[in-house]
Amino acid sequence: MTLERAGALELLRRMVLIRRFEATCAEAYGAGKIRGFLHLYDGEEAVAVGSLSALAPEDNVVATYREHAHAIVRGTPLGTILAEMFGKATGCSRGHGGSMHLFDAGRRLFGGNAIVAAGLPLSVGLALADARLRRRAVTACYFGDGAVAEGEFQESLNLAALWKLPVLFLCENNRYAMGTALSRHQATTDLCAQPRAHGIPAESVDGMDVVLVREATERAAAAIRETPGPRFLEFRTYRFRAHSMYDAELYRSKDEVRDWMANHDPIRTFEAWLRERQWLTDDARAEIDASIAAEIATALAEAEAAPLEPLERLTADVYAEPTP
Amino acid sequence: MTLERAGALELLRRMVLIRRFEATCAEAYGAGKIRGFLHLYDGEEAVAVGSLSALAPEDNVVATYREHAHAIVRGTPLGTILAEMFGKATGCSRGHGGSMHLFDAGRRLFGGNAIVAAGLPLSVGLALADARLRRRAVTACYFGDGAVAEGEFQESLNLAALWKLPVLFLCENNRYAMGTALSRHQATTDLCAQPRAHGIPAESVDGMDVVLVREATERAAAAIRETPGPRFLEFRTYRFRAHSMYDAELYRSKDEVRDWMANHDPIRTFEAWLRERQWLTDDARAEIDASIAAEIATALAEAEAAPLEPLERLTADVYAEPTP
Amino acid sequence: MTFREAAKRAIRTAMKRDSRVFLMGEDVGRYGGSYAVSKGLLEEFGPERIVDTPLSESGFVGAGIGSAIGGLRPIVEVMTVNFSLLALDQIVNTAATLRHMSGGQIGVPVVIRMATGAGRQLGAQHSHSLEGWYAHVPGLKVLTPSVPQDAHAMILAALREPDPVLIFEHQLLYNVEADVDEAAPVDGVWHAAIRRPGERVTLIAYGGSVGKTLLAADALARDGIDAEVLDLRSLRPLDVPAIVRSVERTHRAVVVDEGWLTGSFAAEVSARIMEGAFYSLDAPVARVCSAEVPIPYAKHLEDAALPSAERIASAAKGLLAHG
Amino acid sequence: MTFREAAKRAIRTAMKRDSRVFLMGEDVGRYGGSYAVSKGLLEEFGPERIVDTPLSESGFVGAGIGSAIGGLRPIVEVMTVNFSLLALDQIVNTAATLRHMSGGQIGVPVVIRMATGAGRQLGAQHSHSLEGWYAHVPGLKVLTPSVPQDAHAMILAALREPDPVLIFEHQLLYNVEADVDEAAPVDGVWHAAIRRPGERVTLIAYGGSVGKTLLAADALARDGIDAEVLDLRSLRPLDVPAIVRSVERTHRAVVVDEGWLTGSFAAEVSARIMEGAFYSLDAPVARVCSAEVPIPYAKHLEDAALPSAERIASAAKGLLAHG
Ligand SMILES: Cc1ncc(C[n+]2csc(CCOP(=O)(O)OP(=O)(O)O)c2C)c(N)n1
Ligand SMILES: Cc1ncc(C[n+]2csc(CCOP(=O)(O)OP(=O)(O)O)c2C)c(N)n1
Ligand SMILES: [Mg+2]
Ligand SMILES: [Mg+2]
Repeated sequence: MTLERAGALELLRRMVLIRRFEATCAEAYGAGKIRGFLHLYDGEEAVAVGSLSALAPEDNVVATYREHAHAIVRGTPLGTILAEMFGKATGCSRGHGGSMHLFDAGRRLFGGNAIVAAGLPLSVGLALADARLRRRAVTACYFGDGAVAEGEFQESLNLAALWKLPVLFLCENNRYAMGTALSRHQATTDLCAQPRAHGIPAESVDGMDVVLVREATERAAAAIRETPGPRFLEFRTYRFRAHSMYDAELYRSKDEVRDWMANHDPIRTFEAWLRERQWLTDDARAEIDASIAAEIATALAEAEAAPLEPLERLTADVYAEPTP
Repeated sequence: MTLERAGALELLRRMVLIRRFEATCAEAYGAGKIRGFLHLYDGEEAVAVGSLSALAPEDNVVATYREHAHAIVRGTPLGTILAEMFGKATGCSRGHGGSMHLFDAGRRLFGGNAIVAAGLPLSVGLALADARLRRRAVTACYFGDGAVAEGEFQESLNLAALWKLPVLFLCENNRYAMGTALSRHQATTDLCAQPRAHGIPAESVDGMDVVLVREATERAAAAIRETPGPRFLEFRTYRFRAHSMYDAELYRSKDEVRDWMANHDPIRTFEAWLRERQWLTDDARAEIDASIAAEIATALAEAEAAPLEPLERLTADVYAEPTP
Repeated sequence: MTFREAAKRAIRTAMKRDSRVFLMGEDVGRYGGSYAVSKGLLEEFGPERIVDTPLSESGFVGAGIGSAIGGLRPIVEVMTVNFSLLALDQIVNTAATLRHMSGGQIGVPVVIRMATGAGRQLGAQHSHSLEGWYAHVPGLKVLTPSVPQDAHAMILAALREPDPVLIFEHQLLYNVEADVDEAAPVDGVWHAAIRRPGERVTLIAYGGSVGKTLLAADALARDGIDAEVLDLRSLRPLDVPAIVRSVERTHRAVVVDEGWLTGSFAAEVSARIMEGAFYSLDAPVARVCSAEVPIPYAKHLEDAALPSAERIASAAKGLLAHG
Repeated sequence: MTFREAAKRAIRTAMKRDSRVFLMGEDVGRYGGSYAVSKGLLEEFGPERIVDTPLSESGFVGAGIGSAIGGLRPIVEVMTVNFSLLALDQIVNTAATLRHMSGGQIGVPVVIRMATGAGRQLGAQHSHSLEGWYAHVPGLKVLTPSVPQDAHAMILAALREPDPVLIFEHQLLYNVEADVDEAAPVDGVWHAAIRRPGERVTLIAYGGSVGKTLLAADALARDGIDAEVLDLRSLRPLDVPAIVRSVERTHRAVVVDEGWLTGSFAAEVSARIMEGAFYSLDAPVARVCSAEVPIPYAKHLEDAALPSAERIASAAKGLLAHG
């Protein structure tokens, strides 16, 4: 689909929303309202926004612990995402999961997974079900560069390729696995090499450019729907913030981070692209900011006001029902 | 090293010894003297003989459960191998391990491993120790084609390549993992593709030709000693017998097996090669058979006569010593 | 019919009844199953429903889990419990957690079968009895058939569950023969069964140890001691009321478990008796478990390491000597 | 000093003493260790001895094991017990078995450290307490420090062992402060320690639960109940004589364990008391464990799921109400 102005502005809006949402989370974390691990997506917005906006509602999404953006783009109400992190009963996982475990079965978001690479076999299985049940869905499987070193990565590539399953492997390569730079955890830093060794078509994409991300995803998803079999996209991106709220960032220089923020910010890049085409005015930009601020304020209020899960439900969702 | 007549005859002798030894094991299994799982090496003799004869005593060897040949070529006394399978105290693992767990620390044979692919990380570690302790040893790590599908395969390739460790990965590709043909368990049947994706030099070798196996191993080991970093060799071979003693071989045709035995027997191929060079006479061949028969008879007698591990030692080797 | 045949028939019945049911695992198809449970099923159902997998335990168990979420009803065969360690993360961190962690939105109706246990001289790496570990994990259910009837019923019962169920089939049971009523109701498998009623001592076992325990009860009977044999059948949920009821009658218990003593599931059973029937006990609960050694290959050593009818009977006699 | 600092100093001391000792694991180097235990060590010892690994738990734990066989003295840090499931095969099937399976020829002097436990709202996949599983496995030794002194001593003691030792550091302990005598002898870590002597009931705990248990004892003291607190320290070998001695004096015991109740290590302790001190018991041994639920994120739910000083004290009072 060619990108029209309205669609393009919606992409921008989502990226800005994610950026603001993450700032809100960071604040709430500082205030002690969010606890546990919190992994923010600043800098990587073009990846989730570009790729997920190229998918269909019947497609499956499997994400990592850095998945607020994926839930947002998928359409999970902001208030329920915040409520989840506040540990409230109205949270999208009833407060059981927290930041790393956002679920939304209705929107086919299958988490939020805190075990690196564990979502890959799961994705293979979701795709297997679609293939057997003759559904044309694609399973979008997100994972970081760090996951590439896990054995499950290879096992999943091989299974998906061997069985020609509709898995779209989407690597969010932000150049670091926690504090370990790609070249210090991968012998080969070309992340397309391994999928190709399994016969999987693979492409590297500038993950700071939402338009390119969207186009590449559209192409790959269309190809999968046409000819069964997995595809692999590497999105080259960068994480602007610390790995999580506990990270002193000893492993990279302030200059490096500043350079990325100054020269490769996906939001600013896309704004420039829009302005070049005269698709974005200052007014429209201000309007986006204002509506997002309002949206987040409402979500915050909802989440704050929401009730806690009653203690009687402590073990309620462990099994669907007792055994006979 | 160029292959002289004496060395060449020794290669033949070892291959024949292995073939006869495996036949002896099969008989002993039939007689109930060996129990548990028994995996025989018939058809693959050129792989162990050719590759291990190219290594040095200080090199480490890590093998699979199909490892009688490796122990034999390494020099573990036949009688202690048989005694091991008979469950005797004089067995090379005191009867604790059986056929799948032949150990010989003095000859740097680190097992015999019954978990597919589990020897790969171990090999990386042995090589790491050699690298750190500035020893020039190579770690020869044997595994089957089936192991290539396990995540530990990729993890180990990456670690060895990343850290430039002296691991020689030796894939015994006999085209089947139990009953699953290579093309039904690997999306890409070119087994060099994955190591190459990790930047590891990889080569496929006719594993039915002991001379080629030996040469390729010599080259690879020399290269590793010269320039630190792993290498990968795929030996294309074939298993003449069933996977283990329980296998009805439903997954391959009798014709296929017959063809391999008739036209690709590594022993017959090598005999022809020797005779072409006038290095092998009928007398010499008969002499080999006779001496092997005697050697095996002696080993059998030793193993039969050997005592059982006393029951008081049941838990003796669990720890080296009690905690303080 | 044999235990093996009973398991196969249950799989076949389930696959005929529901087209979403399929079997996947290493060598379940062309090879016919490493314990021949699935022999012939590939021919009957084709390769879309009898799926041979590569050696990728984490990968294909995870794929089974994903396919269950996606709407299929997989029976995943992990060849043996020994290899299930490679898939443990998927089972513990994904299958067991998803329903709760998603606030009840996502269930994982996967059935995972595997062979367990020692006794075939397969050595330390192929002789584990780790079903007790799985029974520790909330979100999982764990069944351990001891007879062909249960081999059959448990597969059908497991497939009715909306949550993950693991079935541990002791490798020495596959050739055991007994009558099987394929039409019998299957709900009972979640409850412990009295395999032999008795009055003086309760012998508690499950899976592959039930047979030995019945032999021990026979030996005790010859010595005039009337032992009850309770087969736990389900380790999770554990039928604590049945355990307590029996011990309240007999006042003595021996728990048999092929796991190593320390940290065995038998410890859990002992602790439950402590908590639920302490005041009924005339003697401390005894455990007969495996010796604390990687299971050795040599027959005499393996035999010495594992629970035996003799050790069970003598533990029972030890209790009767007290109090 | 803090527990964290104590662990770091032990590593530093060991590395200075023996050039074969090195530390490997995810983010132990540049990042400074995910719990900052190794912060600064990369600068001090360089990248050959403070080795950052890729995310390959099975691979690098197996490599650690191999390097131990090859003559090094590795300290492998698995970031948390949660991820150790991915390395379990290497630990259970290789590290634990090799000495026995090789007939005593090959030892594996590897030390594997990992963080364990819940209490930080990290959710179901990051809150496991699975040290009890490791304590089930012959061939392994398992240590669980509860105080800075032990965080220090256990690392040094583990490095003296010719066999694999696992050390489980509860993630809530790293900031705990106490005096540490770095020159003190370390052999004692293999024995249980009475952290608080008492007469009326024995409260048994280990690792991260010891602190709560001492608080419970304080609360009980305020109610006039003099409780003994026994810190197991080593789960394998388990100091059964110390447990029995204490219970023989107090006649009552509560076992505290952050694992889920069913199949908890607390079950093993209860069973040992059953077997060794049954006739001394005035009441059944009680267990205070985690609720049978994947540990939830929300604070009130997580708190409700885990053992607390209140639940421990009330279990003890329950016992004193009896007999
Ligand atoms: C199996 C496993 N090992 C270790 C961790 C701890 N951990 C959490 S995130 C992370 C880094 C992952 O990096 P990457 O995959 O690149 O994702 P990113 O955080 O950069 O988005 C690590 C090591 C984990 N969660 N799971
Ligand atoms: C992790 C693991 N999974 C499954 C098995 C069961 N198994 C034993 S051998 C084997 C086939 C291995 O094939 P391959 O690696 O090609 O070696 P080959 O037997 O052909 O020499 C299987 C599936 C095992 N031992 N370990
Ligand atoms: Mg990353
Ligand atoms: Mg093979």
